[in-house]
Amino acid sequence: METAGSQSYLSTHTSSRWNRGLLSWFMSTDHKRIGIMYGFTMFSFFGLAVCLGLLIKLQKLFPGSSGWEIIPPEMYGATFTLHAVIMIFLFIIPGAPAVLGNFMLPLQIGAKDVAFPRVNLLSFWLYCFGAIMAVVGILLGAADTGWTFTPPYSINTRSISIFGGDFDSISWMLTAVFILGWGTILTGINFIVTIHRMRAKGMTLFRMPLFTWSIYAASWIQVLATPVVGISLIMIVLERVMPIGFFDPTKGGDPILFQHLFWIYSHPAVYVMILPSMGLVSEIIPTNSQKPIFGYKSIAIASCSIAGVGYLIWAHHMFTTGMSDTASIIFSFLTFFVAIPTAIKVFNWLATLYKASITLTPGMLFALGFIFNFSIGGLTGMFLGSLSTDIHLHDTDFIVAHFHYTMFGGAAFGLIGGIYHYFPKMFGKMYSMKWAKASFAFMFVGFNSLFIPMFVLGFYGMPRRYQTYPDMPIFNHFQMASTIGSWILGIGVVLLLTTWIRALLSGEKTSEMNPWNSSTLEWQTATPPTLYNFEEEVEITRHPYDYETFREEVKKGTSIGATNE
Amino acid sequence: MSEQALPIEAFHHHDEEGTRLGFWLFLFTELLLFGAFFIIYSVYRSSYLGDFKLAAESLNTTIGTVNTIILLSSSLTMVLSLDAIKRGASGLSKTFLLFTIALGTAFLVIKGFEWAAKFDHHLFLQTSNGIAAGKGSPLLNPGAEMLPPGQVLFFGLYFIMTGIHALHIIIGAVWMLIVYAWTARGSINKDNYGVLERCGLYWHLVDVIWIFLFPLYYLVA
Amino acid sequence: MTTQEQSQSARTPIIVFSALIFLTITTVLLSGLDVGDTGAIIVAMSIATIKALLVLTFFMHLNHEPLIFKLFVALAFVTLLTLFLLTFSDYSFRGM
Amino acid sequence: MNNNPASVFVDDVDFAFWFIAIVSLVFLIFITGFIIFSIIKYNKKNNPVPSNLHGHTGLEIVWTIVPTILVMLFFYFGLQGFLKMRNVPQKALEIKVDAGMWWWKFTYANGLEQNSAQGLTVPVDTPIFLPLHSVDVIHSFYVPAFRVKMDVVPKAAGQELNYTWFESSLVGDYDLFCAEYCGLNHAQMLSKVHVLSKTDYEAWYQSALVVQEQSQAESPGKALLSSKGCIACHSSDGSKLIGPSFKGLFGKRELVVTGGEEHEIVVDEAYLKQSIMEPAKDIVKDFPPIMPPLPLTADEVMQIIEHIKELSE
Ligand code: HEA
Ligand code: HEA
Ligand code: CUA
Ligand SMILES: [Cu+2]
Repeated sequence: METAGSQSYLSTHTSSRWNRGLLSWFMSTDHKRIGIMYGFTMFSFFGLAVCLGLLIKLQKLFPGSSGWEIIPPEMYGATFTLHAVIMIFLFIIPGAPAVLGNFMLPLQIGAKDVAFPRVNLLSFWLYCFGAIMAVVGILLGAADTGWTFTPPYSINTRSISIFGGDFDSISWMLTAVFILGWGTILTGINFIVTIHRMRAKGMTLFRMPLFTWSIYAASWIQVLATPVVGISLIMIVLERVMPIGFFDPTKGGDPILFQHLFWIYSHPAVYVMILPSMGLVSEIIPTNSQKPIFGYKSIAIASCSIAGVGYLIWAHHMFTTGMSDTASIIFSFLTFFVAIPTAIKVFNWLATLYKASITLTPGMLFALGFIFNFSIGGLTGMFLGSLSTDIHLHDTDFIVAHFHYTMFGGAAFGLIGGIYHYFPKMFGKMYSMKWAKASFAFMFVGFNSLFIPMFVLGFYGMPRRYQTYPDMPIFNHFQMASTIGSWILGIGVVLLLTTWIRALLSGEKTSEMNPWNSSTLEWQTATPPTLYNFEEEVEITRHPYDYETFREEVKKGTSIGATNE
Repeated sequence: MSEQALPIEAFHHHDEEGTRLGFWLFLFTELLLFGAFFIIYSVYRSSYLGDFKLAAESLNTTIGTVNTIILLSSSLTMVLSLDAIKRGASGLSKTFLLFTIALGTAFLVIKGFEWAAKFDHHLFLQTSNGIAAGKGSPLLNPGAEMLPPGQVLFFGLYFIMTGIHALHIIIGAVWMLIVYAWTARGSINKDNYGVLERCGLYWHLVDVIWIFLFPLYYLVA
Repeated sequence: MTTQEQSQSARTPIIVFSALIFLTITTVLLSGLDVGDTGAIIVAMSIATIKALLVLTFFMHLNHEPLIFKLFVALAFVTLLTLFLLTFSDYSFRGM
Repeated sequence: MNNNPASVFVDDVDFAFWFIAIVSLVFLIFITGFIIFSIIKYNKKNNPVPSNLHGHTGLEIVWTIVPTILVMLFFYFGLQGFLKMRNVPQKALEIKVDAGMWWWKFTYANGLEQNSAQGLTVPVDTPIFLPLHSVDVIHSFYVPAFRVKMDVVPKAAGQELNYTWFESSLVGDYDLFCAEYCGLNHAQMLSKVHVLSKTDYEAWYQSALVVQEQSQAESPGKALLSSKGCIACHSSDGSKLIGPSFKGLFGKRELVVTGGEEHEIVVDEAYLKQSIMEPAKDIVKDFPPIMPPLPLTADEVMQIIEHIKELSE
């Protein structure tokens, strides 16, 4: 038997009792295995939710008068609720931190694992448990509150049980989200402690790679914001089963208060989605430009200030709810301050490209696609932060387009790019470049043609969450364009998943340690990494993106670069 | 983390300070969880000031004060227990733990009587007569005598907040029993008292939350 | 730990405890005074805050912890305070 | 911008919108252009040796300050329109708006009531003040052409209602949507705003009241069905909407579900009464259990039952 020190995490990585088969995964406390397990479960759910998105778009092909129905009205609410709950709580919030954060964060800072490996495994179990509970719950009872759970609708409505009898699917869904919340809280705690306590020698805070910085900022949001929404959701459950009415006006409550509590979490949560993806972009771009990232410190600080300001602007989702005008004005004003650190990041990425030596790897394509899509998503956020325009655009397809641009075009593109970037390191296998690039082309074109028409629809007043809509040429034409876009995007998603599956099953084996010639620490260990990540204690002596020194080190043989240069 | 121990459990942590840091982070989530309740409480207090004051009058300040003192004392015994184990006096540490558990239980018992009295006066369930769970409209049971909504909210919040607080006390007490057993077994000792320390932190946080609950429900009437 | 430190650490909790009890009784007594509604809230909450600080500093040993612990605790409380203030930017100005 | 905007808010909102749009477009074009330029000019082939730039403080300052100034302009222009929307002119004409699942009701000063199908009729060039009241869940009053939107939030007793206002200077018919998800028929909760010239409006206002009073006198039950919004879900001609049709209902045998158990009943007065007051109790098979309880007096319930009886003769 090999010594444990040199074992690959793929051979065994678990307590001695469970070292075989699936259990060796489900009982493993190894951060790398946990990351990969998250990846598989998350992308399975993503596949399901993506199909629901396709169904929604098909339904929107037909205005009310056409008589065609893909999704009957009583199922439409449940469809977009399931779509959104999966996409948000099961896919994009755990997203990059759970998959790549788990896998790469300890590697990036030279640690052997996260601070609390068993808690990490517990997070994963909570995730699985909550996920199954949510999906089954919504499916069985067609819960239809939307992902915002707005009372009093969510208190009064009784879901229509598919199999007859009483089934309180909304309470199930709420409880499931509560459980999922604890999963992410524990992950957040784990990462914060790991970053503070387990950095290798010489790895000062400002020598940490930017992905680690972004995870750090996102983790704080998870720790400090999630409990607020958790308890609010539980209160809705209590209101459904007990005669209290914190948010029910017939019992003296104020439904707007729930919206405050909900967005106190859910607005910062959008930065949980986007920050790690921004971090991934900040890794991919310097690597494929072969030069230091421009303005390292300001990007790191911008990550933290986005997280900080992100706390202060939640009520920009509530300009039309009739909260006080003073609050509207304050929140609108503060909202714009989040654009500034974001702008700083965007311009720093662009400046990194200047006088670079660019290779268009699939990871790089997705990173550049991210910049484009996210700029559109973020800039349309400006229309929504501005008071009078938000009054018009609120709850229309404009919002729907805005958040798909930020979440799909932004966060998910970043995550996909990150997976392309780290795929060879994680699995020791290489995907087909041709397929990967084709998947980007279809996804990029499809995505934009799917959601650009929805901005126009929104401007012309098409409300969201409509199963059908009045028969008007402007609506019909743009819905049609958008639906056709969804098919192109669909092909892209299919290509994407098949590229990965093909690579896993029959991809070319590689043990090359640093295929993209990256200067950060995670590439300086075996492919795939061994059980303890690093065979020897590592010591960091330079800035993570100092490519000049890196090239010298490669020449001297103290660092490992790409072998096929 | 310099040791080259092979089984993966081996480097599961001797980093006491890191573990403590993580535990503090966990405590923050508890703090914000109750924070959400405090926000709800303040909002409704500001819009139903009169009702809140009336309702608060039915709570017994003496009982509240006694319970506060009990909880503070239990915090003291907890500190002393930790102090004792640090000095190697595990017998003394166990005694103080028992005191803490006893005080926690006393708190719960008193709270229980207080709750029971409130139930007897139907301060909570009065509004529920005949209303289907959560879906009701007052129109459906016009006969029922209704408390004004502000008072219903007050008691709703009172029961939920003190209820969740009590749940924390129960969890703390169970945890202390486990700690007691481990101390008896010797696995918590002079050199390894992290579990006791964290249990103490948790207990004190529950105390801190009560420090705010107490004036809000019993005093500012 | 030296012996002297030990005896000190056994004495501090009792002093702190006495202070806590004293503050509890004070706040109960003060609640009888008529200082208006906001006055009452301010008095009660200030005393509660002092008590909480005592527990945090001495019972929870924040005074012996490294700086980072104190920063974290401050961050958590500042966050909570911000949530309060911003929520009340709505509720204090309703119907104006 | 328009010579004759549909409402007084259109110019402000559209100005803010296009201002942000143009600034955004400039940035987007610059960003995209720069990316494409870099890919071509600085790709590995054309520029094999990368430079070693770490940062530039001057640039950092520029791209902190320029966006700050721009976003403050965004804020300012948005605020302008918003302040107008929130300040109702003194002499506005008040029309009460009620919303419920899934109907609108507009009540005028003289007691005239209009339902979703009839729509909200208003005079041109007159500020209209709309207090918004919901009987069940949150809805949202949205007239895209006017750039007007405000949630219709159910309020606890004693709390102030939400409100909005508008003034239209263009005669015509405009779509009115419910913009907040409110369940099954959210997408059907539509109505129209009819903007009439002042003289047309006066004429309509008088005659509509007469028509309403006549129909009320003829059949108070029927008028109630329309004013309480029942007809949004129950037809009177036998066609199936969300709920059972009233036609031929009285005396009919129905299969109902009570707490999961199916059983057959005959529709009589007691059953109808219960179905109106406690809609969740017995649900006719194959219909969704979604009817909200409505605030009706005992008299009103009797009038409705009378009308249902008439429809079954
Ligand atoms: C990943 C997710 C994500 C991200 C990152 C964002 C980012 C932002 N969002 Fe978005 N948002 C959502 C997800 C996200 N959002 C979701 C899910 C909803 C709807 C929820 C629901 O109702 O279901 C929503 C809704 C939403 C609303 C409420 C709309 C309504 O319902 O009425 C608002 C209002 O202000 C808003 C604003 C913003 C702003 C200002 C940003 C900013 O962070 C954007 C900052 C970025 C940029 C500004 C672009 C980059 C910068 C440049 C290119 C430089 C040049 C820039 C300038 C000169 C300004 N968002
Ligand atoms: C990360 C988050 C995320 C992602 C990735 C997506 C992805 C998609 N979403 Fe989603 N969406 C949300 C989050 C997300 N959504 C949220 C939060 C809401 C709000 C819900 C609410 O209001 O509560 C929402 C709501 C929402 C709506 C609004 C519903 C309404 O208001 O009525 C629509 C409508 O167009 C939509 C469409 C889509 C589409 C077409 C995709 C596309 O990405 C899907 C692309 C995939 C395909 C098109 C299918 C792939 C095809 C196959 C696997 C099979 C093979 C098929 C072919 C070859 C054609 N979504
Ligand atoms: Cu009413 Cu949507
Ligand atoms: Cu937001």
